[in-house]
Amino acid sequence: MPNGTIAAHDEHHGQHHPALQHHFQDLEQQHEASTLGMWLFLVTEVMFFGGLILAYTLYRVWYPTAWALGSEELNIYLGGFNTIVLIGSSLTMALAVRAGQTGAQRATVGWLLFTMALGLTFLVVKFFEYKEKFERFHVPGANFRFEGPESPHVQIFFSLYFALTGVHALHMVIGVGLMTVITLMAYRRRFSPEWYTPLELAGLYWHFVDIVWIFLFPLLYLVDRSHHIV
Amino acid sequence: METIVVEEPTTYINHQHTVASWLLTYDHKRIGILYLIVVTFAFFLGGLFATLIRLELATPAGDLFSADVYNRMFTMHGVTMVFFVLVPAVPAVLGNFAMPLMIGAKDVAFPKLNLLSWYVFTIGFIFTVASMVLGGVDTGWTFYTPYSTQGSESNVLLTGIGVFITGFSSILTGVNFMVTIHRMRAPGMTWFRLPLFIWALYSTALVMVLGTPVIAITLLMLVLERGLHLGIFDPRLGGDPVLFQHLFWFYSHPAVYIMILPPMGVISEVIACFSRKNVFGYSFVAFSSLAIAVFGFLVWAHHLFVAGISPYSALIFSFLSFAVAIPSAVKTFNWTATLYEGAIWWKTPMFFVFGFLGLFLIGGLTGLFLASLGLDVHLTDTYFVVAHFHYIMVGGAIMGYFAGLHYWWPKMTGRMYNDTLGKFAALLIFVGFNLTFGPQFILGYLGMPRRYHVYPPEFQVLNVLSSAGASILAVGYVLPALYFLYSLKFGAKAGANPWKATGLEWTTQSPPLPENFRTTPVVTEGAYAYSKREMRVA
Amino acid sequence: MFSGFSLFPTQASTLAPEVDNLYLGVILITGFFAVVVVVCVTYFAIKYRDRTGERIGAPITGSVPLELGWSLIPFFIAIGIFVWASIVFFHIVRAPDQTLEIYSTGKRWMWRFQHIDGQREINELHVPVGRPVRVVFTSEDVLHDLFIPAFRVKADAVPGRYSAIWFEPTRIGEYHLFCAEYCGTRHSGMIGTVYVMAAADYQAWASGGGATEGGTLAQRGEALFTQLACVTCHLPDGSGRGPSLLGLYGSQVTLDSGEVVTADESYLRESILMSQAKTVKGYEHVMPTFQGLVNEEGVASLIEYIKSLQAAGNRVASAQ
Amino acid sequence: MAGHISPKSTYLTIFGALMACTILTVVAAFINLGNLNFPVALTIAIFKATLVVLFFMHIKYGSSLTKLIVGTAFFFLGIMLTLTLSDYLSRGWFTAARGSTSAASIPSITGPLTTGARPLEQTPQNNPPK
Repeated sequence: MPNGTIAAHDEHHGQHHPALQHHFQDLEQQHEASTLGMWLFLVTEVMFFGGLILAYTLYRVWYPTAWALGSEELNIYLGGFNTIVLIGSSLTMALAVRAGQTGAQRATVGWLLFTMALGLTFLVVKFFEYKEKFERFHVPGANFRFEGPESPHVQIFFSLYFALTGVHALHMVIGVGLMTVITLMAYRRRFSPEWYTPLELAGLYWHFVDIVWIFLFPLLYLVDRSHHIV
Repeated sequence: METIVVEEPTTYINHQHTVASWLLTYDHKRIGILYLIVVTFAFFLGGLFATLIRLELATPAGDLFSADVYNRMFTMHGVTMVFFVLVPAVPAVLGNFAMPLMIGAKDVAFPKLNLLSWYVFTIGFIFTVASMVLGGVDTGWTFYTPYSTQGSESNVLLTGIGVFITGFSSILTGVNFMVTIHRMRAPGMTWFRLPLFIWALYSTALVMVLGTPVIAITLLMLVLERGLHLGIFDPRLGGDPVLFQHLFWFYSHPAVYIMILPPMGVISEVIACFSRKNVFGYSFVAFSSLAIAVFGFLVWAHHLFVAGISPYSALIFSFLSFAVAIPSAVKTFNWTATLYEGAIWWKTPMFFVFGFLGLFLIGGLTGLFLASLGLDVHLTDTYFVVAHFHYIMVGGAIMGYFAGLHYWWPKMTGRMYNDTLGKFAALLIFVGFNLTFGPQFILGYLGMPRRYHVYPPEFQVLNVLSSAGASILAVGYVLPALYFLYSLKFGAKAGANPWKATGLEWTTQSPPLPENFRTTPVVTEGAYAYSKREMRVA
Repeated sequence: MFSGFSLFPTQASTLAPEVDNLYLGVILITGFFAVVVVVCVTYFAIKYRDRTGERIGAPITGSVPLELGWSLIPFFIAIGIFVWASIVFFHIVRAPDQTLEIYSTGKRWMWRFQHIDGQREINELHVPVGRPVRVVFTSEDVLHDLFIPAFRVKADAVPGRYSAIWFEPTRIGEYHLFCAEYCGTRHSGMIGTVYVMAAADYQAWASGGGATEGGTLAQRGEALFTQLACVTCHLPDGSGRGPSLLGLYGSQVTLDSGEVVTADESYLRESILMSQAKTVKGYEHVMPTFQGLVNEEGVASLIEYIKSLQAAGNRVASAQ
Repeated sequence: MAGHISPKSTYLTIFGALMACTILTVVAAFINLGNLNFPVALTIAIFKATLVVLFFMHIKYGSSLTKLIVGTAFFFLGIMLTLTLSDYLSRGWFTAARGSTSAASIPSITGPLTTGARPLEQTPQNNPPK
């Protein structure tokens, strides 16, 4: 190709931002690439949960009674509490990103710690919910017990309950781990209004995990509370 | 050639020498080579299984292996070839090496992620190989439930986890490529100046990003059901085994396009270069890649026509399957038209393209038989299907991979291989391939089911032909390995542009600099501007 | 070894010629395109060969009319094939009325068949020539697939529900029967033989020599119906705790969810084995599940018994 | 770096709306709406998710490419759900033809033993091995 080879961006950038990687032209390009990558990753997450949601939808259509019965066994107070906790953590996360944008370093660290605390609260509550399921033999497998009709179908409900909430909880654990790193970076003043990409990406991830729960709560806990099926 | 002692120029290969400099590299070119090594190993491993399968099937009785061993052979052949050869071959090896060069970037957008995805891929492969060493797996590469969750006594868990892990490599590569193509193009490299290989890679990356997570979650459910007795597909609880097939094929059918789209892109590159022409109907070829990627997601249940799905749903999927044939046909016609009034230079890569055209044509057209509902009932799960997908995935994808490997080998290594041997290998593969898989179409229509260890004696003639062809094919595949290795040491030095091709990757030295280009290139014209070349020369 | 060599399998059912015609038709259409492309590629490759590698091809970039032509023409041809193939498909999946029904169960690694008259066989299937036969089958363990190449029919056996194939044999003889869905170690041993017999021979075979021990399938079902005490709730006049089963088969049933379903074999099977799944409107959830108490053959006999409980006049009317 | 900075009040408003929706969805679940309970719950969840995506995740101020990507995700998720359900929901439509007769009740065994125009050949072909 007779393309001109003009040095578009080379040694004339006297001073590079320390976060700028060599293969990018400038921070703008680097930031755009990173956020685009994160959004694409979230697309894969949507499809990942989508497979489970498909199984959920199918069996809910097939076995409405079992779904109503299984859902009745879940603790609506704990589920509701966790919903509030998680939405709250989304708020604190958004505020952490905002603090990062405005360069308020102490506020960033504070909001991030708050977010982590809420995330851990969620996980602790989830742990007690799981514990209760084990004690009542609501865990699918040879020891599964369900007093009432449609025990096999209720077992499918609980299989999906554990798959959905388990994969979600795993995302929470990863999120808390991620947050630890980000908090440490914020604490070391690595972010500035010019560059806070990791903070923003962590925020996107956290909000996504929140969105998953926004769906899981009504899908699992609120199937038939008005008792029109059973 | 006279020997002039020149200082070796700095290249991505010789600027650092330690093993660590390879295993910890962020350079897309080196990562491409790393993939090449693992994929080649997997290819010969899968090929070994294939050879043993064909050896067993030379006689109707099961006299070479026990049924158990045979079942493990074809499963491991399928798993290795699909997940560790076909899916990564062109995108991860050639795409990684050539794509940033072709768009004028210094690297992919996320070099660390790129290395990570190679490690993830390799770890997944190690898991899978471990499961083979520990006795193998016998579910078929499709892992259909309930056999995989309840029936099989083989290492389903280990293999399932291996493939699950490998899926993340695909996801990361897909994300990386999409971002790179969006954000890292050189100044002036507009979408419609992109080489068609880039369009194909972009479409592939789209499929990887949208499809792979679904196989990941499906395999996770499978592993949880087998390991922890969750019951999502368990018919004893009222679960539906067909749901697994829906989820499995929602990825695995588009995965066929992960395998075939990048080789299609390679074909466009090579055919333009060795015809010295524009690809006929550039934008149609470009958009047909995207169309295939999107339509590819609408047709998965054509694998399920006899599996117990609703006949009305089958009707929808059959129609959509016919629709996806159109963009593939458009590509084939455009490639043929590209040859018209070209200046066709008969070099090895072009021979592989001729082979691709012939084999992909048969593979694509026999796909119409299987999309036809009335025929599929008889043909599905027979050797007709086996022949069809081998024509697409080996005749098409591997031929395209070899075309690309022969095309970019001088760029990757800086050395030329023996052209005569290369053409001979292409010919051997073409002949051996047709002899191996051609008879299987007839076998399939006669009703020989696939995955049969022993078979009725009236099928023997065609099976013997097939096995004979396989031995020719094996020679054809070993030959390039030999002359490639030979060329590394003894091959003639390739200049920057041995094929006199257009494209940014040919403007830099061979092998390229660690940072690809000394200065960022600026693009002023479309790909394949061969017709403007005379003016430049003059 | 060459004696059995042929390019086409025997045509032994009414469906076979239909499928074969479609096959030949698609071969002709696709063959035409294949020849066009191969001839063009070969011709161009030779005619425009440049041994130097120095020349430049003609500056042709494309042609929209050509593109439209070779997109739309194949598209319409594809639609043609689609319509033709779909018509054949519905002939394959939609059985005619008044078929001779045979129940079958796939189990690793054998096929068991039960005839209505009580005959049972393994890996062998006897059917009369010239009569539409419908095989209703399921699997006891993993996926299987009943495939009879000479009849051009095939369907997966899915545990937990019924599949069916139908065919009308046209040629007396012995044909292969294969399992076509991979099912484990001896998958390739899960094969059998279909014997197509003259109608009189079939009738003699079906009612022959003591093999019908235990009576016809419906009679066995009736015995099981009494033995499992189904009879205490499902009273014929509908006054029991369960609905009457008289004339149930093939009727529309309203469930307590308000959904209306057709009482076909799969519905009956599910109602026996997972009794709580679909309860008829107006009845309590009191029926126990019979999962584990009755095997697939028993279920088949119960279904056949329920089918025989049609109102007497009904049956005669539909037979005429 | 040109990121959009929303005022704190926006975030607090959105949080309030999300909380209100959470309460609404719980309340709605306890009211018997018949078959509408599920769609109502789903609608509220989609609304909440939209709020999070638009404001917390800044899509409202994002590039059209990002919007396209988010749209693509849900488009393909929709394809997966609808096309799969096209199978499950239409399975019940197809009921096989009815009627079963035993061999003993074959209406006529004296009629011509042919089907269509094809004469019967008595020579068995394609015999499997014995």
